Amino acid sequence: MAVESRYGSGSFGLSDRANRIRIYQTLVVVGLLGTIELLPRLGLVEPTTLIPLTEMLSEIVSLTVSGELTPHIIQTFSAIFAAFALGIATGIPTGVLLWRYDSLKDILDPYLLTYYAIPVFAFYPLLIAIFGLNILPIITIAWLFSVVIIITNTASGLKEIPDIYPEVGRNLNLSSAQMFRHIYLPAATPYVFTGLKLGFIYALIGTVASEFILAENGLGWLISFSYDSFDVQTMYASMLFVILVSLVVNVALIVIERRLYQRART
Amino acid sequence: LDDLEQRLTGDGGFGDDGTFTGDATVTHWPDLMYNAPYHVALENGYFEEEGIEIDFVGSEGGGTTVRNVVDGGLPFGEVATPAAINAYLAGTPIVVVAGATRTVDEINWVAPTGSEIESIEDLEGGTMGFTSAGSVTETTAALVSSNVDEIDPESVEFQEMGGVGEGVTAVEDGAIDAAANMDPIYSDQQEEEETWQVVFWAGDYVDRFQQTSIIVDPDVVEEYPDAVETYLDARAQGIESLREDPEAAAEVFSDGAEGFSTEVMRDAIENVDPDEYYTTGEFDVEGLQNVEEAMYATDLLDEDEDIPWDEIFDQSFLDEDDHIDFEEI
Amino acid sequence: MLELHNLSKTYGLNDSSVSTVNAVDGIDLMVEEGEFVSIIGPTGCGKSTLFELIGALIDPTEGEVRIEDDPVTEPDERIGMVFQDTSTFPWLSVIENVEFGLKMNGVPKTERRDRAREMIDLVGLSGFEEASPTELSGGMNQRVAIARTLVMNPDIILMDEPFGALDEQTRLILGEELLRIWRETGATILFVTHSINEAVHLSDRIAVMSARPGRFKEIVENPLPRPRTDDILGRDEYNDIVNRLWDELRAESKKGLQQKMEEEAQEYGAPEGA
Amino acid sequence: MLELHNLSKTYGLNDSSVSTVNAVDGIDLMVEEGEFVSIIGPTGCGKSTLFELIGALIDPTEGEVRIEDDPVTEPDERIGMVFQDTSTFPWLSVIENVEFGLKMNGVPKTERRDRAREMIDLVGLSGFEEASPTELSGGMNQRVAIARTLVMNPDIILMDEPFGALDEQTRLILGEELLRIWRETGATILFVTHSINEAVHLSDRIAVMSARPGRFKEIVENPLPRPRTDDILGRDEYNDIVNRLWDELRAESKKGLQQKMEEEAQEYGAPEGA
Amino acid sequence: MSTKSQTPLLDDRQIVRLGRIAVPIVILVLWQLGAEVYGQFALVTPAETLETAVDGFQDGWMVEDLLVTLTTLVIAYIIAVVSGIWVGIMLGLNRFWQEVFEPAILGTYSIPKITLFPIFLLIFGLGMDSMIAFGWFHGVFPVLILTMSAMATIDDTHMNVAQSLGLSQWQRFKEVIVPSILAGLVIGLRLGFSLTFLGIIIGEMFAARAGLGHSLMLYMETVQVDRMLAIITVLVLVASVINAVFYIIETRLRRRAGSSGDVAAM
Ligand SMILES: Nc1ncnc2c1ncn2[C@@H]1O[C@H](COP(=O)(O)OP(=O)(O)OP(=O)(O)O)[C@@H](O)[C@H]1O
Ligand SMILES: Nc1ncnc2c1ncn2[C@@H]1O[C@H](COP(=O)(O)OP(=O)(O)OP(=O)(O)O)[C@@H](O)[C@H]1O
Ligand SMILES: [Mg+2]
Ligand SMILES: [Mg+2]
Repeated sequence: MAVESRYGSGSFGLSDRANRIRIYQTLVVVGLLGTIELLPRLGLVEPTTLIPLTEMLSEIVSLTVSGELTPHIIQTFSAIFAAFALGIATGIPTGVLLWRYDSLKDILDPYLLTYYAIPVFAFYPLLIAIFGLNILPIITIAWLFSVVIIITNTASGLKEIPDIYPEVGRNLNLSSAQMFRHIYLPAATPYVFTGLKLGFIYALIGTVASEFILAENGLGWLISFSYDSFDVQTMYASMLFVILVSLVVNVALIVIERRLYQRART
Repeated sequence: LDDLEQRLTGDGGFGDDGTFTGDATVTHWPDLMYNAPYHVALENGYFEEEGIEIDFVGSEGGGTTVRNVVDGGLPFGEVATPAAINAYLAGTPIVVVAGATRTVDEINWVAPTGSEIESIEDLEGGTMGFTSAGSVTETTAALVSSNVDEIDPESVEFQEMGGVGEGVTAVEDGAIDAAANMDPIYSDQQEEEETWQVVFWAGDYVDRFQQTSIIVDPDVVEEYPDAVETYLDARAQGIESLREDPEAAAEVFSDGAEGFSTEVMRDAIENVDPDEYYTTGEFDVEGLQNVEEAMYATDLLDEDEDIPWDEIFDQSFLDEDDHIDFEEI
Repeated sequence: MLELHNLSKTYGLNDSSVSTVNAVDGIDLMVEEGEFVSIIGPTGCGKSTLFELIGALIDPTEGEVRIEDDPVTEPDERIGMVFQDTSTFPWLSVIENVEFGLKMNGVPKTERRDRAREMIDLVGLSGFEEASPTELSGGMNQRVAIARTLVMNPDIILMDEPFGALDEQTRLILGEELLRIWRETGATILFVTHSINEAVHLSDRIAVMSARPGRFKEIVENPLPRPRTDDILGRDEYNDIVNRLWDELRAESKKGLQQKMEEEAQEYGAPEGA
Repeated sequence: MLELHNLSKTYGLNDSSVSTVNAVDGIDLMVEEGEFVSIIGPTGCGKSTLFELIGALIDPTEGEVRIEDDPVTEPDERIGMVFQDTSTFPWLSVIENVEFGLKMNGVPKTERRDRAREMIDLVGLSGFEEASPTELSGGMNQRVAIARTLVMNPDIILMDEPFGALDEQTRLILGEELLRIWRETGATILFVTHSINEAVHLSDRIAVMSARPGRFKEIVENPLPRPRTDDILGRDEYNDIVNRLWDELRAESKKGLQQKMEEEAQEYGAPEGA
Repeated sequence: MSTKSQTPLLDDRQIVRLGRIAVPIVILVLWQLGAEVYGQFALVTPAETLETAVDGFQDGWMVEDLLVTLTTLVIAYIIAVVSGIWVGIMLGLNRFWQEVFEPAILGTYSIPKITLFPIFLLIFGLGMDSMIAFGWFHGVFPVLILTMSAMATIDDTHMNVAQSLGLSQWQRFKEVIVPSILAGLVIGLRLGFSLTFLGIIIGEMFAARAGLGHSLMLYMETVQVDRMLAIITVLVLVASVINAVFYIIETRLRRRAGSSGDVAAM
């Protein structure tokens, strides 16, 4: 622990420090955005390489108004949410299994660890052969991307629960259902949530990335298609759109996560 | 221009009298039919004779190849004609200096051997798969359906499959009635056993189609016109050699390509008829007309948009006799 | 009345090929209603095991536990437990923690709120009802845990080193509060501690456990009168009983420490001369 | 001789507009060579801060530290420190931990091995040389930390609640060993503890610190003769001094606890009636 | 905690060992079945794949691509590791700047980075430079983030010990900081490797002149399923072997350092 964190609390006027941090953070962001705006404006880079930020934004607006973005947004987010829902439905039970059965976890551990080194995108043609050219192959890839992080976080989240909590439950003679609902579940929630957070981000990355390389529609495809067809405006607009969406989602998830951890911190 | 030299210093550079060292790209290098002349020219030393030391780098089809030429700093590329036009219209600095292939004779639609779908008539009310949006199989399908008399094209459903492999798997499973295929993939799949029966060849309904053309960096056109000359020359020699001795060309092609045997390449070359398929540079009026029509049909061009042929195409590297009048298109 | 008859526990009997640990061996004890009994003993002698047996969290290898002559075979609501480690649920607020057991037993909301508030008051935490345990110090958390146990109105409370993690002064202050609460509720308390002072300060009787296997080496009556104010510290009876307990414990503690070092040495792989 | 002159520390002076904490205020002390001085005081009164000042880990706001009349302004090899928390390096074996300081000072391998072995022997850990600290109990880890300090041959050893995390019996046993080591090495020892018994058991003098800002409220001479065997516990002088220290400390402890609860309450956001 | 049967036929260790062997066998069996069901244009059998892979090494077509990819990987990874550790330590040493930059770093980490690939192409051109830059961009974040968070786990007391023993800056770095953060660092290095690898493969699949990802796309297009699977197999093998090495190092370190701080694995 760094010195501040040991004594980190309201009584040492952290709010002032927090303000300074916020000021610097703003400066960093403004500097970055300003650079993107000014480089093409001042003619320091070609307009075919980079367009000013404001143009990207107005392009986003016009793409949205004209409805051009809509089908891609629907496509991409259907895939993300479907994959994520599938990830939760399969990942959490599997995580619970791994937690209940130590040997199963020991068996799978090394495989789970190397899992993310596998280029799952390469299975796309196979998935098309299986499911046909529709949204399912993308959902499958995004699911493959997100499920394992959900599994491992669920398993380790449950494992992290201090023995003492179930013991309190046993002293109160709780039924197994009560035990799960009122002890294991809330105790593991913050850790499991971290898994879900990452799972969602991975589903997003998996979806956009496979659209980018392989698919024929979706936001990822729109970026790569407009790149290929020299439509730099649309390319930057859709890129910025994807980035903004993932940042917003990420911030929302982090805020929820912080809350949960604050409650669980012991 | 500094930029150009800088980009080229890594890979080589241009000399006087048309000699140069560098990379170029051909769409779908090294496997598909567009590539055969280059393999032959490389193998027979036509490039070397012209003082050209060249390496070809691969790229996927469509706009990607044009992108590769521009972002890859490549002086030359053979790319899909619609993609080149499209790129130019989007403001990309390229010049189309020559035609490359002018038919779609390597493309066909197949059904499993023994199935009831034996000819285009049988597709009435059926489903036909093409590979992907904007691909040559899509544009060809559109042209075929506008030329076909045997059936009502309105009754045929067109379905995007994602690729040749996905299409043929789907047609095997019976999910669609006919799948787009193309040489040498088709000949390869036919080699060991008669897997497919051809429902129709695209060439039977589309006579000419300027599939690919050669694009060049405008700076190169400006500064090193000789290099363009020698490059086109070497390629043309490759085509002539291929036409003269398809047998030998097949062997060279199979060596250069990845994973296709000499027999397969021989069949494939035979299927496309090299005299018709390849051009030694000249453009084809009907072929370009079809390109334009296909671009309207697939929404690559808006209704009210015209192609400024004169701006995009530069015939100055072709023989006077071969020049066409763009007004005719 | 709480009775322990020949209570014994050997760990690892069921796992074939794993060496067994005889943690608790033949414990007999009778505790009167409203009595405060402390248990002291060296580390690892089986104090927590004994409590888990009494609370029926684990099954005895031999012997039995009886309350008012009923054998206790599964967790019984007449017994409440306060654990050594922080055991408040961080995902609940203070008041939710305190009313947790009531809620699980289906007590209606308003009733349980009232009872919880009363207990929070009793342990001196009024005003902190809505706080999260994570915002409170260790001592305050233990008060919450005690309130959570008290609210169930147990006849018997087992407290396993509830102040173990706190410093001596805080312990003393909380101990005094515990005595007050004990008087007000009239519960029977069994109390594990490492601190002789604490045991003497609080209890009617003090059981000294031997090093493993844990047996009662001696049960000492505490002659000090109640209420015990600060001035007991100087009295001769105080010094006598402290010294007597020290004597009992010293040998066992050395033995316990020895056992522990040996176990560690074994685990580490038999160092030569330890 | 170690002298502290008007030693003071206020935290947070440099961070503009941040509220400051006056942790240690005007400490004066003279410690003779070979003396054993304990410091007791309520939580948060500045004991650790005082030690960090003496060890020159932090700079004083005012005042100075002198050894044999030299001002000490940066960590000095004549001063060795043993910290409250486990401070052994888990990535080194026991012997590597002990010889760490020697190695950093460029002592050749064989020499430092020999000296480390000797110290490991002195703290009773022979046989555990190659063990990893993670395999050892808290008490054993503290012995390693003590050996690591002793091997540097410091004239003055500052021990900040070295046995804080251990139970009372283990503390007693380690305390006895510490006395033996102290006799053998002849070092000057400054010792922070929460336990009055421990302080009385070990020291020549005992300084009682006030609640924050930490000042020396009183420095008590310990009249008990050495060697202090178990029977001192029963003696009147023992009881007298324990009681006297208790009296001194009680008020400060309550004040310290009050301070702490206020801080917590503030953090939580001003509960109404706590 | 574990649920042990009364009279086990096999002890846990044997079950785990057998289970670990069983996992790849199960995968192979499923693969074989899949090949039979989905036909030669979607999936070829493991045996055929192996044969093609062997041929790839004898014939050389695989070797060339593998060399290109590995060279890119090694260069990108080294740059990612060096820069990630350096920045991670610098920010880890200074709480203030860490807090200023943390949101930006975590935010960038969570966006689908592939969408930014066109920018790399626009800046670095189509070639190895782009692949290296993009691989670096993928891999540097986990290294940086885990180094930074490992820095926060350095025990203050350990730093105090170092100070009281009068260690120099360099000695403190070498003897205390490095060993303290090693466990987290190695996890960062592993994740960084996986992501650099993934980034390069994705990049090559999208646009490259050569490399395994590039050929993968080529063989996808020309329906050479055997070669496609051979490449996937080689990719998985390369990733697994390197990850296995990391796994072993991590297990060792964890054993050595006790169960000190399970740094959240992503
Ligand atoms: N579940 C278990 N399985 C096997 N052995 C156990 C188990 N629980 C405790 N033990 C062993 O039984 C002995 C007694 O443990 P117990 O926790 O009851 O001691 P304790 O007196 O409470 O110790 P402390 O004072 O350290 O809390 C110890 O040697 C311990 O290692
Ligand atoms: N680096 C720091 N910055 C600001 N305040 C600090 C810092 N270190 C300590 N303090 C504050 O100074 C006061 C004294 O702290 P110190 O750690 O010296 O107390 P202590 O007597 O050792 O307490 P304990 O008995 O709990 O170990 C406390 O109020 C603490 O919060
Ligand atoms: Mg216990
Ligand atoms: Mg302290």
